[in-house]
Amino acid sequence: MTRELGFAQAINEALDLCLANDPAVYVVGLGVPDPKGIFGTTLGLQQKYGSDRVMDMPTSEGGMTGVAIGSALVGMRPIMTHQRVDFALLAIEQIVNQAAKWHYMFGGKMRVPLVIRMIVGRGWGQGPQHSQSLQAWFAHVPGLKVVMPATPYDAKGLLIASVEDDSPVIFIEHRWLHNIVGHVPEGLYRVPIGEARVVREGRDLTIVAMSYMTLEALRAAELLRADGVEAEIVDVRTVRPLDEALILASVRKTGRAVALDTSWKTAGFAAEIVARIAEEVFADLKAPPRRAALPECPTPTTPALANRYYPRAADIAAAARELLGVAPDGALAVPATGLPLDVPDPSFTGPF
Amino acid sequence: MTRELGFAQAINEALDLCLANDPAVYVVGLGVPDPKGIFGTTLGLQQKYGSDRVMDMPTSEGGMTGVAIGSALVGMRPIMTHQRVDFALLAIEQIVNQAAKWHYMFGGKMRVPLVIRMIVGRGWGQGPQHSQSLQAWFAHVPGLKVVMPATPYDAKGLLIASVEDDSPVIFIEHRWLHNIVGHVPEGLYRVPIGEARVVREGRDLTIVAMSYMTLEALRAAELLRADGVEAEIVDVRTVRPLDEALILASVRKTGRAVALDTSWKTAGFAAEIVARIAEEVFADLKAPPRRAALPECPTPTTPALANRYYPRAADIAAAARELLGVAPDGALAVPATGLPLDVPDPSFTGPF
Amino acid sequence: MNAETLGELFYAMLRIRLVEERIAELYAEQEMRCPVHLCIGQEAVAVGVCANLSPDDYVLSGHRSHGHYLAKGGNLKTMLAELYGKVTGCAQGKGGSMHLVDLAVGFLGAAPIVGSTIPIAVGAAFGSALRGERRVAVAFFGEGATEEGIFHESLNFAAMKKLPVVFVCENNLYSVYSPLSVRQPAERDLMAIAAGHGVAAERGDGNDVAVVYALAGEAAARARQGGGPTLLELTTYRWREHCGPLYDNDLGYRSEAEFEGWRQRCPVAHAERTLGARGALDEAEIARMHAAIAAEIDDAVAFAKTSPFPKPSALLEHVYAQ
Amino acid sequence: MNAETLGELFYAMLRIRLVEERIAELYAEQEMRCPVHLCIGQEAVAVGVCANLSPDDYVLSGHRSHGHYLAKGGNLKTMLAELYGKVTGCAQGKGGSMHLVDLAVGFLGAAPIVGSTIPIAVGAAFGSALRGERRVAVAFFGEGATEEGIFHESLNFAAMKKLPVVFVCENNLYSVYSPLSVRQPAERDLMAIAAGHGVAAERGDGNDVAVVYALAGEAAARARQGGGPTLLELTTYRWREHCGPLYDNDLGYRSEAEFEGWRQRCPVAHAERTLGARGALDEAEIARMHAAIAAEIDDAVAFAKTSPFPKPSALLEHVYAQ
Ligand SMILES: Cc1ncc(C[n+]2csc(CCOP(=O)(O)OP(=O)(O)O)c2C)c(N)n1
Ligand SMILES: Cc1ncc(C[n+]2csc(CCOP(=O)(O)OP(=O)(O)O)c2C)c(N)n1
Ligand SMILES: [Mg+2]
Ligand SMILES: [Mg+2]
Repeated sequence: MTRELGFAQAINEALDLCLANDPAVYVVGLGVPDPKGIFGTTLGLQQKYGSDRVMDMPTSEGGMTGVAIGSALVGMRPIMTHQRVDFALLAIEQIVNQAAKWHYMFGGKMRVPLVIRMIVGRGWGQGPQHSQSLQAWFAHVPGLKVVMPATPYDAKGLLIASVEDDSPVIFIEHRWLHNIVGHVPEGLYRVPIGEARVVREGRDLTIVAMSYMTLEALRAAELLRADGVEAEIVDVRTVRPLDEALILASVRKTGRAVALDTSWKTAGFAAEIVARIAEEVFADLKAPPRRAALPECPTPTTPALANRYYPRAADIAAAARELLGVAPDGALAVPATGLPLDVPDPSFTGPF
Repeated sequence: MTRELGFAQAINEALDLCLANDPAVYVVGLGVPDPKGIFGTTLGLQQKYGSDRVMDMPTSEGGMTGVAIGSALVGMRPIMTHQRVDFALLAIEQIVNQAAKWHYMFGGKMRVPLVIRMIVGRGWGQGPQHSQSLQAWFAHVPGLKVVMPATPYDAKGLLIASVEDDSPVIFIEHRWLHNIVGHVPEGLYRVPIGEARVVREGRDLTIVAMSYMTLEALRAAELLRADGVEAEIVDVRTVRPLDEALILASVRKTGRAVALDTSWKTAGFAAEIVARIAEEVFADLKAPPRRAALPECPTPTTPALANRYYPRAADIAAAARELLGVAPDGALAVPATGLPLDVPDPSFTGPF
Repeated sequence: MNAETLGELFYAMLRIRLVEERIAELYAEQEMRCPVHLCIGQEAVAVGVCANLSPDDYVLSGHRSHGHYLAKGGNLKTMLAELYGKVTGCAQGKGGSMHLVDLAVGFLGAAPIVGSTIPIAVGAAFGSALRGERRVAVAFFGEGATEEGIFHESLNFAAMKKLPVVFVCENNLYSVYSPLSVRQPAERDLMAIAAGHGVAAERGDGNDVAVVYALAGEAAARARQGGGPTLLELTTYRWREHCGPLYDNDLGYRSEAEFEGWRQRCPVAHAERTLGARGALDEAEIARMHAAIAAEIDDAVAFAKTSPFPKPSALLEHVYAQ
Repeated sequence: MNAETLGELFYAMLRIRLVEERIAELYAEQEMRCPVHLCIGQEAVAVGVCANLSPDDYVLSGHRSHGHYLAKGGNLKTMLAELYGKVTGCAQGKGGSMHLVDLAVGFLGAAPIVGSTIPIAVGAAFGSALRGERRVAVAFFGEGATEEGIFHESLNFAAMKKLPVVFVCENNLYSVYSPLSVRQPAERDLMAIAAGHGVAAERGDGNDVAVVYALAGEAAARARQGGGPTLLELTTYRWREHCGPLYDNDLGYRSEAEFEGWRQRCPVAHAERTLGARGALDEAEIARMHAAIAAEIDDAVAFAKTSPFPKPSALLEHVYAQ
């Protein structure tokens, strides 16, 4: 019997196991021990491990990141949490100038085993300052690892691997994944950082996705199947280091690629995917690679515009069809779910 | 008779003219009025315009960016300067969450005519925290414009255009350009933001460059000429908004492209260039596009490693030859300038 | 404080209270699809401070800005339309509750990154000083924001330039569910911190509008006379949940007894009682006020609800200023 | 202070002085190809503070760290090799002057982003407290760093957790060429700021090593006894240019008279005079000290100069910890 768990619970279980497994691990962040427990991911941990190991903090993102770094230098393994990526911008200096570089710039003498969880907001008016998804920034910085799980299984396994890693890891969670459910084994297991995964096999094109976009890609693949198109989906899982080999192997096979992104198109991570494909498997390409990403504007708050802001399965399928020169099956072109477009599922009733 | 001016003087002249032209303009930054005048770029301005309009500031990059934004909202046009891009990381929250978004998120009611000069350090042991070049980050953010001039002419014209622009502009100067000399007309003139320029025509391949890499590209083109290869060089000048049309037209003509970057390769701006080329002119490409950028490590301080860190003309030429399947002319493969590799020219004797 | 002034302040507080209560009521309809941070219980701060300002003066705020916006004279209709995501909203729907603006009355904007609008307020004062004006700029923020470094950077610059800024800290004891004890040392003294920066500072009861009015009056006068910035720390209490329309004492992060104590000190009821005791307000007048405000809100809600959403083409508008 | 202790502190200061002077001399050869920020004139702070620490205690510093590194017991040879970019350097040449480290003596690292190592020092103290140790962590920084918000955030957290941290502010009146007047209000009082955060604070003459030693001794004792953090503001003066080996008073950003006044208050000469007056040091002993230090420096310079550079393959090593 497979064990099913929600994504948020999978994170919670990973934290729990890491705390139990290594006394050096501690969890810190605004609201970590609060009654809602960061969307459920930290619930119960303070009760179990005490307020020294599972702790709230002042609204001082920059300083507290420095504190976490300092504690890591002397042997601790902090896990810091930000409820939105956007808040972590106050800590960019510490993350990029300091955490990412201490190992290198001291000739290997120091190490910063720090995990920083950052949550990407979306829907229900999250708007311009609560919805950014800046994996491309972190992926640009040597010294950082960047992880973006799409499934509960990967969330748990990658978080454990991140906590056990001796380098700083940016662990990006999409708010719309917290409620999804999937198979999650009990106990400690690792999903290796730097390994992508083929989540669906197909012969006609490769869709390269990450995090929540993997789900949209799966939905798009269903739409495409109705047109007789079989999409292969690669979930990169880790954006730095990138599993280039797996992506390229898939594109070599299919000859076509669409790279998805949870962020803006220009200079986003999908650009890196497309660039590598163009550089490395050019001769195997049957059509130019494509991207499906956010349009070039800040996130509008009103649902009227937010609903046109995020690329959905139908948009991905449309890009794929264009690439293949396939006409869409009219009936399926616009999936009529009846759901409002600014919530992941009907259980989500705002405000967050 | 053409008028010659140094790059730093060109910046100085642009600041001077902008201050003279519009009472709303003011210049602020650490060391702005000091005796060295930010590598000469702000010399004499405080004497001329007073300490209200040309001012030093506390070491508070984040707060002072907020101050600049607030002043811009009520009608001022601040020009802020950071002696290194790396220091501006303390102001990322204000730049990206606030300056970039106030126009959009208030439905067009507010505007932030703010220019932020950031200098990219290089050479003489600038090391991991004094040499970063994060144009890809800023280019990723809708609402920001990002300018990277390579010549004194463009430095002046683009800075004036930036100051007159009603949106926030990140103006990135490379430290190794401050001493170069070139033609600079007197008086106010603008180089439009968003227009690239063909700085050298050629038929065999397109080298897409920016800022200091444009100079290395020109040197590379000379090396390639000896092999009978004629490179076309496009200086993008503005990385956001990007003059895609000019770049694509050039690649359509030559069928081959190498994108240069002053930053790391992964998720750097060159990835965006390669991605657009792959997406838009795929059919015209005779070979896969390539990038020449920094290797995936922080900047090492020792010259022994820094000299192997930065791609130079010879590396660019090598990449181009590989693309064309041309064997290098042995004599020219390694340019023997006799110069140390960690200074732009012999006049540069450290420490900055 | 004379009864006339107190009466005006009472009306302004009551209006904010009733607007917030209406939002709470309507929120369940799920038509306002953006986070809302209600200021019920904290109205005296917004009203007492803004009563000392003219429309030329500037106000900036954070995530909990409805009261500040309304107290500064912000348009109720465009505020509600903004919460409904309509094109008639004060930010054309692009901002929502966390990004109110009304330039006509000097409400320069609000943004929910904790602490980040504090230096922007200082900059507004600085810019206006550079332009030879002497407008006062007020930054409203919670006590959580005083934990952000940028708050301290803002004090330093405002003091150095003797800028006409009033820093208004609404200390409501909590940041979301986190009490002061997990965020600040017990010995923390914001007055001393301000003084160390060369910023005048006063602490006061944020639930007594007369106290707030007097303290803010002095601060605004100091600012106008070139005396530089002032920090006010005003103690108050948020009644509803941090974000959203409900009560949340059941979550257990604060006690029912604590909440009750603060509810007894309701700023609106306190002013009402004072006016009543002085014979300056009777039941009938109160009823008239409620009715007038309810009618105004009905109108604004109708405006918001019937207004159109932005057109799809608006998505890519306003990215860059022309 | 007894003569023996003062003698040791004098020797440590003299050693730093002579190392810095030798760096200044050798810098013209252009073989040390990295920015250097010399601490000549400020030696008493480094020495007076570190004399209260054991190798188990932690020190973090900023751009001007040579003195702190040496005072904490950092290896001179590997420091000079680091400045020469050699693989035998304390950071294998990858760091240079601005990134010294010597874990054997608890010098945890230095980094030149103003203010940024302050919270890292707090974190070292926090981490060690979490591990049940009670090591003291010292953060050295200039007065410029107190303008960074992160400094204030660090005070807040250290005080809240009563961490064993000593914040050592070397107030040398300038940040590069910028005087205090363009960066801080005249009324600025760092003592009050610290007190407002619940951090004990003392101000003292940073050019008198006995004063520094005593203040730091109290602070370290407080830290070890669980009394929490202390901030020390020590007034001192940088003699040479901000960055590089030369004098730069000719630039005009500070007056020759001011400089002369401070040179008269040379911390090394002051200790030497005190010892001399107490009959605890004579010319011969001083000469012996100079000779011993010179020999040590000769040795270290030879080590640095003859050491190899890192191999090309080192470029891509140490990006990630294995
Ligand atoms: C930089 C940043 N960190 C965290 C948050 C999440 N957050 C939103 S409101 C809030 C509470 C702030 O508390 P306070 O400043 O006291 O204001 P209050 O909600 O009590 O009015 C927090 C932590 C944020 N918006 N910005
Ligand atoms: C965040 C940041 N801003 C600016 C700089 C440039 N900078 C290097 S040292 C320095 C002076 C700092 O002054 P202070 O802290 O007083 O130290 P001092 O040099 O006087 O010892 C400055 C501004 C920097 N390194 N980091
Ligand atoms: Mg609060
Ligand atoms: Mg100083």
